[in-house]
Amino acid sequence: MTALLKPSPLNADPAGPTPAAPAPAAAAPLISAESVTKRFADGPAVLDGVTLAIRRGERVALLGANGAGKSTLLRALVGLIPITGGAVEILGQRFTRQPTARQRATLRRRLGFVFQFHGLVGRTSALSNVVNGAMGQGHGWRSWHQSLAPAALRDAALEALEAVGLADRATARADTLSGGQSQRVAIARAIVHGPDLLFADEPAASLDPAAGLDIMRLFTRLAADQARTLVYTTHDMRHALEHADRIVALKAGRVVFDAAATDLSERDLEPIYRG
Amino acid sequence: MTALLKPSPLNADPAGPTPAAPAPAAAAPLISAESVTKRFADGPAVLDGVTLAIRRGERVALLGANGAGKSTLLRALVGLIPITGGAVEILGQRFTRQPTARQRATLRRRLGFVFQFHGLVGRTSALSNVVNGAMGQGHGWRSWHQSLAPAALRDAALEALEAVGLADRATARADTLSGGQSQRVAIARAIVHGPDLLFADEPAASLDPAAGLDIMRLFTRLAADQARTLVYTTHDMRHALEHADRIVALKAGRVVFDAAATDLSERDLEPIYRG
Amino acid sequence: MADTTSSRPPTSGPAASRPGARDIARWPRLTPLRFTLLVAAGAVLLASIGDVAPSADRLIGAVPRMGSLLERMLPPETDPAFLGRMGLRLVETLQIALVGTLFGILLSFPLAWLSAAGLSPLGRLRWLARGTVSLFRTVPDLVWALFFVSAVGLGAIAGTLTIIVDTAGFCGRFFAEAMEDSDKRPREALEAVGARKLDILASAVVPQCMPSFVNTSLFALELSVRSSVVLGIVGAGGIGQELKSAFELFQYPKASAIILAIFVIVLVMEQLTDWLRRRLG
Amino acid sequence: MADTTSSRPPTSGPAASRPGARDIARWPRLTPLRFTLLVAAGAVLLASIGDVAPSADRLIGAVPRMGSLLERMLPPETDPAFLGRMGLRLVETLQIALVGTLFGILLSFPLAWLSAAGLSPLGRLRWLARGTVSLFRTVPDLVWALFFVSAVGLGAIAGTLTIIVDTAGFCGRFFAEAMEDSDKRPREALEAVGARKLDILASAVVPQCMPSFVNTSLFALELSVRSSVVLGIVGAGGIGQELKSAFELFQYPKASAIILAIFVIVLVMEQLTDWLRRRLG
Amino acid sequence: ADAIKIAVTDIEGLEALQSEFGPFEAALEKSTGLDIELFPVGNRTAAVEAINAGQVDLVLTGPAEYVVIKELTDARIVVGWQRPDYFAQVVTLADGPIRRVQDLKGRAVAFGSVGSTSQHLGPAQALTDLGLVYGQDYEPKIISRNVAIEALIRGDIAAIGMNYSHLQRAREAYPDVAFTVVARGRDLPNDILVARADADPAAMDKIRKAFVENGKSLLAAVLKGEDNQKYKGGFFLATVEDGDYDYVRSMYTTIGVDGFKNFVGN
Ligand SMILES: Nc1ncnc2c1ncn2[C@@H]1O[C@H](COP(=O)(O)OP(=O)(O)OP(=O)(O)O)[C@@H](O)[C@H]1O
Ligand SMILES: Nc1ncnc2c1ncn2[C@@H]1O[C@H](COP(=O)(O)OP(=O)(O)OP(=O)(O)O)[C@@H](O)[C@H]1O
Ligand SMILES: [Mg+2]
Ligand SMILES: [Mg+2]
Repeated sequence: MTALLKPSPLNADPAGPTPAAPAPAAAAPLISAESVTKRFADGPAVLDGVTLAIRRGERVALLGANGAGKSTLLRALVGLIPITGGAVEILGQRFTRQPTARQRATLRRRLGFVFQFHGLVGRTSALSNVVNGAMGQGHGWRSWHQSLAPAALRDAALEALEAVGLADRATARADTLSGGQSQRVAIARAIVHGPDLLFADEPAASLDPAAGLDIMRLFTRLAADQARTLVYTTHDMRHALEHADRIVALKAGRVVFDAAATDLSERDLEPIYRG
Repeated sequence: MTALLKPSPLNADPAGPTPAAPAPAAAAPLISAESVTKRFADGPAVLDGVTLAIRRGERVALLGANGAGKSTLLRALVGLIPITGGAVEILGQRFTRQPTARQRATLRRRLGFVFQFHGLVGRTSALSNVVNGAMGQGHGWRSWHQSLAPAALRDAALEALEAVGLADRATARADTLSGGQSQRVAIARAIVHGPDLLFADEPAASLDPAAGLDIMRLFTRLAADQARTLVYTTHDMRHALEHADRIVALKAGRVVFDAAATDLSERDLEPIYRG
Repeated sequence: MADTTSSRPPTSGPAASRPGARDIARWPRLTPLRFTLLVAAGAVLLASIGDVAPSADRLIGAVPRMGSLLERMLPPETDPAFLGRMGLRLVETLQIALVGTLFGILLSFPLAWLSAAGLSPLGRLRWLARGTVSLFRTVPDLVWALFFVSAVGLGAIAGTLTIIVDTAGFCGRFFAEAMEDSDKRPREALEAVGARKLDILASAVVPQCMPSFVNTSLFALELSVRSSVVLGIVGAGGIGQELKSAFELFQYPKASAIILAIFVIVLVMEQLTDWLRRRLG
Repeated sequence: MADTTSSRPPTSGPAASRPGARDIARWPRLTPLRFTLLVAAGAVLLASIGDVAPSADRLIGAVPRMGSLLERMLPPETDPAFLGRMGLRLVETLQIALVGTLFGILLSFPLAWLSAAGLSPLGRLRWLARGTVSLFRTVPDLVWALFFVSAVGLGAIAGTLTIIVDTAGFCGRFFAEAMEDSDKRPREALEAVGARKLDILASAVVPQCMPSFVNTSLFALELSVRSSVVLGIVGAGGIGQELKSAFELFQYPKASAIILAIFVIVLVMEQLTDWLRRRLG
Repeated sequence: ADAIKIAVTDIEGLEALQSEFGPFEAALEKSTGLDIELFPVGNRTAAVEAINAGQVDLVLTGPAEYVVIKELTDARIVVGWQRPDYFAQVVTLADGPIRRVQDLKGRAVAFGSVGSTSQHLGPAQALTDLGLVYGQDYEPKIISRNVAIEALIRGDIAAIGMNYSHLQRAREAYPDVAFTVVARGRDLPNDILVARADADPAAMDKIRKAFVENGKSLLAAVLKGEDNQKYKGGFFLATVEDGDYDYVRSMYTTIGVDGFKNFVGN
């Protein structure tokens, strides 16, 4: 599980936007959302004026009841769904409705995203799914399938699978994996290219307690040793309290809580889930 | 949330196999598995001689690391996948490889099942999905869609959605629901017909803490007031320790732990997840 | 939610006690426009059915007449010389169909991608690709045959080209449909890490669509073999021409022998489709 | 897992340090049998291509000849009397196609269900349903037309019946494929609570397959409109007959006008398909 | 009484019907006093089956089809439909290598449609009459007329069998191509209106009478469309006999088809 803590070989391009050393301190936040609003069709506002600033190297836990808008917020921040109002600046790219194609390409190169429903390609192997995670890195067709991948990428993928403890199921078809195994493949896919920013939507939901803790520790090391920024949602208080720097809570699409994690207790978070 | 604790109107048929009062005590167990073995194709044994007996009215929490075989065991017990060895007797139906069509029909009428990946029909409404849960109850085409359902069934479905706290999203298309909302629909679908036996595969995985607790309480009431039997898997220690009567743990397809939940602590369970 | 029905008069029945039960429409709301459209569509359909659908009593009493036709077709011709020639034609046809379908599939794959909603790199211009595929289908075989014969002359090559166009017109549409209908979640997951459209196609869409591609492709091959006209019109012979002549010269037993042979081929291809699809899971 | 490579000699390169990296085959293992089959298939294909595929130099120099052909077809005939008659034939054709396709779809739906692997209530006997669908396709239109003509006489009814059979042969296969390829998880979820096969079909399969059904059905309708032979064979007129006689009499401008009209209809149907599929999401 | 059903198979007649269905049908109804229904049928096999199954009363068809119908069912001639200049030709390019029929030896000759009188049987017979043996001296190919002309221009085939009006049409469609005729058959027997054996004799008589007596006005109805001028100068003949078609029977023998015994069910 150590290799991922070195700068990924796939990401070592010196001209690239990922200097191994932390960026000049106190720079502009890595992500800032300004009164972001989102409604689907003519439904109610799912995000309702969300304002947020996340700095490089932070680990932010995003809490909220079911349906509070966590997944929607993560999607909106990276431009996977167009926002209805407000503006987002992320990894230096600023957009209002949706990022332009160029902005998308630039920002997503540096991004990892773990989806709540995993979003694995069922008919290919776990390893191929992980290899696919490096698609933004300019490998072209060589990131389509594990059998096409250059050795370095394959190794990185295997390494990522090892990091999530699933190297022994690398060749299994993704749709034969158990819930937790599938979740791990999704995580491995999101970290294989050493992203600067990792969005993870309930990355530990299907994991057993030990595996969940491993993932939290992995996240911590990514943040500490390499100033990678982490934003994850979770319903596990302990994962938020013990492994995040900051806790942001949503309630019905509004930010109702934004504080450092230290010195908070479960009690302080309970109101988030109350009627 | 109270109505579900009465015998479901859909299940009140006096000739039916569900007397409201508990069955004669100390009868044969409701579920008994005898050295059940399962391997997929020529892979390793995923279940490896699982022997188990569950009595009427018990709440059993099934624990185990990711990939231990929990989901496979639940599927095998109801005959959704053929078992490779051993025998199962469930709700009075005994089978070795797979139940016969007749056995299936008899046992599944009395069954509810929450799947780990929910298994909702994405293009129909949450309510229709719940209505579908009553398909084994002889409604014929009237359980195909909410618009066809008889009033009693529709009401039962709405009631089930209320019980899981999702009545306000009843008409939303299932594929627009959030992770936790989708999970709740799956639970509502499994309880709408008042099953004698409820299998739930990580029913609280995507739920927020308050909702998870609600579901656990719902389960407890189902078991206590109506002698419904509950078997659920979970990765949440507290859900197992505080809300189950008995804890069974699997490790690499074998039962490694089978004890009453009282007087156990998290510490006792930790070895389950260790290498 | 709890209050939405509070201002309404109380209603009886089991649903009345639970607010919300009455709020959920059983059917989509019937606006005047929808109603008008529905009635209009119904009227057109009924009128058409009245005009052209068979009435029950005409169908009764038809059975013996159909039986006599069948009698004249059976037993199929078994003259060895004829069977030999037929076998030869079948092999010829299969060869041309195989090559034509293969190239047709290769051509329709990019066309399908370019015309698939949500996947096409062309954006709004994807209708250009769709239009091309539609044009391939609309222009009759005979016209394609004219073009190709005047381009490359009579014979198998013109037949192959015609089959290529036919296949592209068919597969282009069904491939696109399969691509569009593929699960959106893996696509989104790859999009999120900066995959290009082509990457998403190759990694998230194609693996999912393989069973459907197999089905469509083997159907296209079957179609090419069955297509009784194409090869005949360009003078490339083929089993279709043989079948047509048999009919025009009223040699029904020969015709039924040919149909049987094609049926066997179709069944074999069905088995192949089944087997391939099972392998792909 | 950690030990699987320990007995092998150490290899250099970045993968060597991580056991397992070398264990993962890049490609499926090449058994002798597979190799032989692969080589054989390749040889057959190459031979066929050599026989029938067009060579590049034959295609060059063909362009001017094709241009002259196009010139003869353009501009399309615009004589109002002709256009009026064509419009009439088009409406006729559309009517018959509509009814025939509708009944064909109604017929193919149960056939598709009965023949879909994993969904059919017939179990192993599902090949009977599949065989029926294949037979519908294999028996040529002409033969169906002969049957129906001798059963119900010449005219629109025989045409409708032929289109019904055509549609069933086509939709029966593609509906079955869509059903088979639908997501297995909702199916399993309903199976677990005792749903019968028909319930699973209605609730878990059909909603998922709707977009695909729409596509296939509207394609079948398009096919029925385009099909240039069926209606003519049974004396039901139709635009196909009109097109055929235009060609036989070398009235190319008329033919191109008809083709254009059909193309417009096809495009409209494409739009309709698109719209319906978008509405279904 | 039920309507009298008439199937029309011949392509030129068919086009006439399609463009001018109404006037002709009305004229026929008027002069016979019968209820008439016309079906333009694009395929001769279907027409034969229709009359065989008793589903139509009359078929307006060409000589080749008549011979088949006659052999299968005991159909009766009602009236001949004479078409002026109805003969088969073997057409080639005026500036091509074919100058005489003998030049066709060893070459490919295209025929438009299997079993068609003027496109297959007629031209093949013409060549036979001039000393070329079908299938031996030249290679017969069945290729649709449209395609065949393209192939002729390219030089893939040496000649095409077609009838006189086809050639006129082709000349219109290909104004820059010079066609020439190297062989011409004798005038073909007439198109013919045949009745199935058990058709109502009274009605058949009426129809025959109408064609003979009101031939001019019926023809005028057909000729209403400017496209149908090819029928100009035609006559309806009540004197046609089965023997007139022996020439066609010999044509079938020429292309190697000896009767239609199979068809009758043994
Ligand atoms: N495509 C959509 N169309 C309509 N409504 C949607 C759509 N996607 C999400 N929603 C609604 O938006 C709300 C927020 O959804 P979201 O998935 O962001 O919740 P969440 O906070 O992630 O919840 P969970 O903890 O259950 O995952 C929910 O009520 C959901 O039903
Ligand atoms: N269809 C299948 N084919 C092959 N292997 C399978 C299949 N289904 C499950 N497995 C394997 O069987 C093992 C047990 O899977 P199962 O889903 O039962 O685990 P689980 O205990 O439910 O884990 P989790 O907590 O992650 O849900 C896993 O290693 C999984 O990869
Ligand atoms: Mg979520
Ligand atoms: Mg599981």
